[in-house]
Amino acid sequence: MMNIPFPDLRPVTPEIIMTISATVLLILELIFKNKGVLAFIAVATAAVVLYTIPSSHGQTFGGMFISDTYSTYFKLIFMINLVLTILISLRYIQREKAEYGEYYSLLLFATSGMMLMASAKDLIILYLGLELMALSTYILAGIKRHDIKSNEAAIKYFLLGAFSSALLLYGISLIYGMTTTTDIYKIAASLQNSSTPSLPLLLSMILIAAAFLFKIAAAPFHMWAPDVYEGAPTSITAFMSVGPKAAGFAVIGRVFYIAFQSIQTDWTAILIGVAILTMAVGNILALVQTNIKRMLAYSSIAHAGYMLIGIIPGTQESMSAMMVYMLIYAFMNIGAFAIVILLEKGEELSDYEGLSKSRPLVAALMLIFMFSLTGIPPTAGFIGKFNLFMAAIKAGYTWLVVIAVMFSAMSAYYYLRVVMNMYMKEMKEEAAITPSPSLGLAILITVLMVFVIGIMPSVVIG
Amino acid sequence: MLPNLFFGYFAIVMVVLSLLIITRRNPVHSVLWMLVLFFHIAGLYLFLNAEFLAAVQVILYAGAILVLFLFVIMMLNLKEEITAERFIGEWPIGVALGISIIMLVYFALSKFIQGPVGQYTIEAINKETHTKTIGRVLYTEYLFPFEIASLILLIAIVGAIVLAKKRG
Amino acid sequence: MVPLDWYIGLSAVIFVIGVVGFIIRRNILIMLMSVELMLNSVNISLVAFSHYLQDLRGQIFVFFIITVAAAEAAIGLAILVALFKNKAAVHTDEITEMKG
Amino acid sequence: MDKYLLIPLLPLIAFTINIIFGKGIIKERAHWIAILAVLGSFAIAVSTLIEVLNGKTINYDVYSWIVSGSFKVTVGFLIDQLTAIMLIVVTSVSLLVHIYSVGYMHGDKGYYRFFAYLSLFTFSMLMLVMGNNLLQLYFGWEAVGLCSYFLIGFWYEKKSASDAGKKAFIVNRFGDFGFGIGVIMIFLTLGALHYTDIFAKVGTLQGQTINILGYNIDLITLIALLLFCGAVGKSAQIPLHVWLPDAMEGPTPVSALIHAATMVTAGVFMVARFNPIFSLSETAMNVVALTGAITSLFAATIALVQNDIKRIVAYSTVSQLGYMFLACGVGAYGAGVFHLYTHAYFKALLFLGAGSVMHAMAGELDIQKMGGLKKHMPVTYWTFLIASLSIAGIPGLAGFFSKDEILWLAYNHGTIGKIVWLMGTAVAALTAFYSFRIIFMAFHGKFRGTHEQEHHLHESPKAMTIPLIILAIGAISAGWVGIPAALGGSNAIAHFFEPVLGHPHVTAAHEEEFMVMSISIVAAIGGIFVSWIFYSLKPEIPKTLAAKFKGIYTTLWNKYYVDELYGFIIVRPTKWIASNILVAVTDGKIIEGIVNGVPQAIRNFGERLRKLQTGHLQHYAVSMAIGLFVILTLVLIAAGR
Amino acid sequence: MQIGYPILSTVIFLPIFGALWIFLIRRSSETFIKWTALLISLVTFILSIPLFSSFDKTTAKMQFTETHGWVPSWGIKYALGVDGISVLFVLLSTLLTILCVTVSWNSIKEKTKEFYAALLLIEGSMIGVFCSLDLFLFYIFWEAMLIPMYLLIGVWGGPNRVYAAIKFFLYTLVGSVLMLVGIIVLYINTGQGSERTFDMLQMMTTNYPYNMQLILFWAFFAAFSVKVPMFPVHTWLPDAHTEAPTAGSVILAGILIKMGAYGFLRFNMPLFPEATKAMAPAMMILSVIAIIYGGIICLGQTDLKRLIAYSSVSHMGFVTLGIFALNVQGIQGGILQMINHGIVTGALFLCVGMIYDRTHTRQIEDYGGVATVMPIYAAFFMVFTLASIGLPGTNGFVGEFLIILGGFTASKTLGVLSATGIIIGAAYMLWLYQRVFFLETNPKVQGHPDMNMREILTIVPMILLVLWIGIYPNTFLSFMDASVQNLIERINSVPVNSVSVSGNEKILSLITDTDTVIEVLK
Repeated sequence: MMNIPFPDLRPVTPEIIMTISATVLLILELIFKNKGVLAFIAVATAAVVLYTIPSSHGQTFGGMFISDTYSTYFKLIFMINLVLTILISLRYIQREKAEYGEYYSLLLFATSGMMLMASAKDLIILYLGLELMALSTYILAGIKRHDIKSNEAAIKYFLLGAFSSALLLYGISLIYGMTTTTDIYKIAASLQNSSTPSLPLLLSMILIAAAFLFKIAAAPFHMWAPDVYEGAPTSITAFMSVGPKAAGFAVIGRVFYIAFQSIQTDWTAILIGVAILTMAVGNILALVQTNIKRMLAYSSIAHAGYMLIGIIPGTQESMSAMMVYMLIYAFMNIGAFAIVILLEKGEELSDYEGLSKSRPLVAALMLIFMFSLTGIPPTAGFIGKFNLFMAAIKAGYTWLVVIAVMFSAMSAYYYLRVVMNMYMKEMKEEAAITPSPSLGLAILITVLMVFVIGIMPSVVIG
Repeated sequence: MLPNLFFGYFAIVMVVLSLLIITRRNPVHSVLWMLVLFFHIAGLYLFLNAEFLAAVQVILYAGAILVLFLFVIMMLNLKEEITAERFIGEWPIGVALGISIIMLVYFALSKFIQGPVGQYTIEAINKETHTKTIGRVLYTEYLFPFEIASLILLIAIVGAIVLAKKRG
Repeated sequence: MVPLDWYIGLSAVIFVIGVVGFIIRRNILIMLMSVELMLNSVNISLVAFSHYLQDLRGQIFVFFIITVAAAEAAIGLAILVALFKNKAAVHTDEITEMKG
Repeated sequence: MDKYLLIPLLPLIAFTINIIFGKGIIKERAHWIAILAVLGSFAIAVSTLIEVLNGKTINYDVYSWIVSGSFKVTVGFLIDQLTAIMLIVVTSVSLLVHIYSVGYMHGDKGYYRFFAYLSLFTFSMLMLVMGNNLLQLYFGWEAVGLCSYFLIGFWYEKKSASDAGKKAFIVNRFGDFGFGIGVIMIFLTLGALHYTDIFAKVGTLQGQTINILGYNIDLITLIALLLFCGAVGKSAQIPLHVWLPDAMEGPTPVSALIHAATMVTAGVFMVARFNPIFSLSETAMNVVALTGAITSLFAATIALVQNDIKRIVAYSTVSQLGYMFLACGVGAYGAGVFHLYTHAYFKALLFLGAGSVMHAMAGELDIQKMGGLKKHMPVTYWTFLIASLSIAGIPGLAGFFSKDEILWLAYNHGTIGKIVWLMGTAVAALTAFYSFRIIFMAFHGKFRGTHEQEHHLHESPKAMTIPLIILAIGAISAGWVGIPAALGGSNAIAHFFEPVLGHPHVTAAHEEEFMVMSISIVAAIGGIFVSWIFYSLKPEIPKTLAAKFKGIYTTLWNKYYVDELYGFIIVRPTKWIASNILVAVTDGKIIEGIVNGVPQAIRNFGERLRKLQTGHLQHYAVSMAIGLFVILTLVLIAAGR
Repeated sequence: MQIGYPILSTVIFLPIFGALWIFLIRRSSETFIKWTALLISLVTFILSIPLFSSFDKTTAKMQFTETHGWVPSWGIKYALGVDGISVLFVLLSTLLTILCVTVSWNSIKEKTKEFYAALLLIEGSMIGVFCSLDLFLFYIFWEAMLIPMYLLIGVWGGPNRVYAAIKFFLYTLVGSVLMLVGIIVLYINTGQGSERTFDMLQMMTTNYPYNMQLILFWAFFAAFSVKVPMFPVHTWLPDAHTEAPTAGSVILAGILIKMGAYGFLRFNMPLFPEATKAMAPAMMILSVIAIIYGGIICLGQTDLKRLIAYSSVSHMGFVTLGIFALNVQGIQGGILQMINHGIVTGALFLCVGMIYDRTHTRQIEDYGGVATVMPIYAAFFMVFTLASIGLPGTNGFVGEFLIILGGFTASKTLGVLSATGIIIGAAYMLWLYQRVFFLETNPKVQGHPDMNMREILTIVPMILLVLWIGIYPNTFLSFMDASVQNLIERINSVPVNSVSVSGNEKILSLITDTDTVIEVLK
């Protein structure tokens, strides 16, 4: 029997722990009636994983899996996203009668999918990780079986997701055809020296780009996001607006920055066009929304546009600026969604009228998140944008920053509309809220981080 | 000369079949045409001496997935389905898009040069029989993706239960 | 010997037919089948590449693609069933609850 | 705390005390504080006059007001001959008006406020006169304008009063606009604002020109004219005279003090003070002379037909001021100031007399409804008569000496002088005519008022008649100071002003002086005689004349339609522009249009984009395909080329 | 000149922590909230007095400086410091806030807790703007002040406060967002390689190439011209003023407007001298337009507050004229006029607020004969009217005269045109005063009580300041001498060797033509 060299599992331990606990949760789901315990275990796993990540640097599985500072940072974001989502959805899924044990395990599976994507050095692993995340997110989106909106969201997300992953596969197959390898670094090497004709390479690059841009909901491929974000349960919308988007950016960063190094000018040109289009679509359509979840969906599209500005220059600084922005965006966004969850009837903008009179504290929190999303100084949103714009200008994209800055000024209008409704409109009726300790904790964490990063940026910029 | 002829037949039939699949009014007909298509694909794999894959294709794709489709189709009331309009209002745009994309892809792939040749020559594979080599490589080099694939299947099961199982 | 370009051409044609099918057909099931079609076209090209490049990676990848396709089909149909329970709609233009 | 600083300070202290504690505590006893303050100032003014008489001029700075880079301005005092005389005029007339007002304003609910404003006015006038630099002059200039605004609009319930006050201030502001620019020009060209420095360096500017919008204008003429522009505003000369007649809305003592004796004469004082600048520019001198002459003629003609007693006296003030500028214009600054000095007394007397008539007639002003007041108000009649005789220029009285001096020096001043002299003599005749028109219509003949007015007629109380008498003495004796050499006098006042204002060289012999003098006497007596015929012998003549020359009569009656002209050219268009064009169009349409338009356009575009989001799954797939297609075509074509 | 405690930080953060402390107080104990707010603003004022008393007037260097590391990787330091130009504004802010607290004592009924907290937050960030020496810190305070001000106008304002608040917010944000890009470009071009910095003092010494200066000048101009407000971008001011509560419009008129002009003085002129010299004529033309346009439009106004708002457009036109005259008199006049305008227009709004609390109407025709009903109020309003039209003896005259003098030295025609401003000013203010205070007593005004002690105490300090600056302005002018002199030298010092800046020359050419975009991309 040939001895199968036992692969070095140290770099993969975080993923392993995550998947094991996910499966264990599936089993425990039968034993425990009270789903709180499952949530607690999920959070515990997240903590343990978070603890093991820093020490898991290295490559394994014959170069298919790499865990470096780049992937560690993204895994940190995934963990935060996971923990916060669990915290905000504990009481929520009871209220929405979507109280299934599998909810938490699916979350864990989705997060492990993202972690795989972040540290995939091989296109196959990348594809499988993407599919793992995508499939579990499709299910989570449609988890409110009885609600037609949730079903519709799931079916739309699924079909368009499948379509985009088919595009991705076709791109990968072409790359494989040209370089007989799916390892990113080897692809880069082979593309570098051999004078492979650019046309087929460009075609495959565009196809792969299309799939990733779909994942981060960038402009020409963003149409699914508003409907899915509105239809899916709010906690999952929060999860989706941060998790898959961050994973998408991780993958774009790695594939484009390393594999397609030789044709950087081409994909930069594409990304510039896409970034401007995304910011335009995100901001302009958010202006005219009446449903707050749809508005936050468009705002997250707009933020994807801003983050693309981090990718375009392709310098080390702009990449790290994009990652920092993603972290800050995670806090702001989940915080805002947490408030939407807190309010029992908080989906329509008109539900927020006079909120400052009935629930002053809730109104104040929402105000902070809205101003942070706009990017007004004392909040973290500003630090994120400032860091991003500085990196972009340093790399010579001042004109792009001017456009981005104009759009972010325009974004102030629809964020302020929420504040306007809360503070400057008369109260129709007392707004009911469903407070719960975990939701409170989540909001506390997000608000604290928004202010701490806002005032002490060196926490994040270090 | 023979292989070209052989390939020509397969190519034409497969294109015709896939066109049929997407144009039949009755979904059951589409599924059946798809079955025929899968058999041809399996044949092509054999032609490309990937016997194991041909088998997998037939068993898994034709057997499992299409059957699943049939079960779901049984749920629809076919009579209403047949009379309903097949294509969306903007189908000419779709077709035009399809044609233009195919032209673009051909234009791009016309200068396609294949990458460097690996060391798994056809003789080596035949010597060690295709299934054996795939098995060996699968469980040594590609163990990790294999594990992830298993997870994906697990998710599929969980998802199906969560979404579709009749809850009490 | 059949040149590789023909295989690529064939898979490209089937792929595009899959895309067109996905875009045009109103019935969700047919859309699912078009996606399967696209995946199969990719499989063909991968197997062709692995044959001509004398490298097994392509076939392994096809193997995984098939598993993912299966999983996808399962989940897609599960969602469709859940949707069907709430609203007897199987056509895409009947499920436009959320828009604007 | 040297005594010179006390002069302006006392009225200021009186003002602050009255204004703060007036309403609550002082109420009716406000006049004591005000009068004491003015009395103090008057005493110090007299002592300074004595000091100046024996040759001492005071020039020191109290404290540095504004220091900004090279621009240094202080609050300081320069007391020389000119200032000493002005101090006496201001403080004495102010004192008398204060005393008069005790009677006149008795029982008015704003009593304390009136006296507070009077003290503030005295303070500002003293600061104006005593200043040793241009900016302090400007400070006094505007402060005096403010007090006239307060005092004219004293009875603010009346719309006409508050309108008159506002009009006075804004018209003055037009003058101050030119004056301010003059001050700046002086600073920029000479680098300092102190009189001593200016007069020392002004010679260097000789002949320099400055380019304004393409034309080079002689620098000194420009500066002189700009300063004169301020004087025109303050002393109500031709273009900016419209506010003085309306200023009669204010209480009569105000008119006496401000619109006769002190404020309006500030213009003359300023021209006299800057005689070194004016005398360097021939054109400026002519402009001043001509403006003065034209204004005096213009005002005199209007005064002929007016029926309101105070309006007539007001127009006579404008005309007499014209006289003073005429004097300055021909270089006879000393004569101008001398006329200012004499005019202050008899004009104040005329106003206060009119005030006491009004007091007796219960506010009635129209001389056509008066008549035969001689027997009811002997003191007022006699003092009024003396004043009229003096203004007409009857020899022996003050008016004659100062007016004759001006006419004589004008006559000597070449061709312009001759023209101006002729106009001056004509004005003298007209002045005599309308002054005695008041006498005959108001005091002679039989009473034409209502019955109950008649039995209400009584002589004004002591507080009002004493100032009248003192002023009458002044009206007589003031002239004796300047009896010309031709009549054997020492012309002390001319020599007194010599060091500050200089003295024009006189070419013609004594005979010509007698000829000029006799002509002016004939003009005066003729004027009185004609007025006697018109208004006491055959009263119907004026009516027939007025009927025959209908056109001329109405233009004169409507003051040459100047008010309507300004209203039409300036006031109405600005208001119209403000409300219709600026508020409605530029701000409303253009800027607001853009500011609201852009977000609205974006929102409409958003609404249309929103329609693209149809919720239809296929459309999303189509858009993805199109996106892919577009990127493909762009990149492949770019790469393909 | 160091004082025992870090004076600037205390003056900034005392109100901010005070605001947070007010948030913690129970909502119902309203009087306690009001008294704490008053106490905090009073203590801040008292703490800021040493700035006035022990300020060293001879040097132009920054005083009371404090620097602590903040974000080392970006080279951002928490640097505070005050010089001749900014010290007076700090004092003005602390003083005006006290008056705002007292004036809105019983006019703000609902949500008083948030009101006073917002007021103190505004005060803190305003002072922060004036004292920060680090461009990043400056921008943080500049934008942080937007949120509470937006809420102040939007929540406690008049009928269509919502529109006015959003307009105010968007106007300022669009401008300041462009400034942000300018700040970043500046940051990249200051200092070499790793130790790039936001420190203003260092920026003042580096000479940037001319076309970069021009573009940055316009970037900063965008933010500051909106704040001033200069002519074309002024339409937010009347809306914001008419709709803001009394305290809001006092703070808005008193301090917020000054930040724009202060920005020109602190950033545009020292950092981009050639660009300033090139652009000065254009700026002066805009200012003269603002003076005349603002003045004439006041004649057409029917709303009391709107008229005063437009009058501040005209006054700020004078300020910008003074500043861009680029000579000692002009700039000193400009700065002094900013202080005067803060006092006078602030006081005018206080008075309008008081009368509004009684009659609840702002239409001028609803007034008339107020002088008979409220003589003391009429007297106080008269003093401020006179100061507003620049009567000598009041503070308005000193400022305006210096500005017209400076303007005249810079360009004769503009000097003359700006001088017409004083006529128009007299016209609309006196006409306003006549319509409101004189003529017959309007029934709406009948029977209202005259000013009570609280109101008088609010107004008296302003009267004293008006007269103090009018009669003895040197106390204030002497503050600015050294700094203005230094500023003028900096502007006129033509850079001998315009240091070649690290390869970012290309960045700027980007903006001018697009084909280099591709070239840079490579």
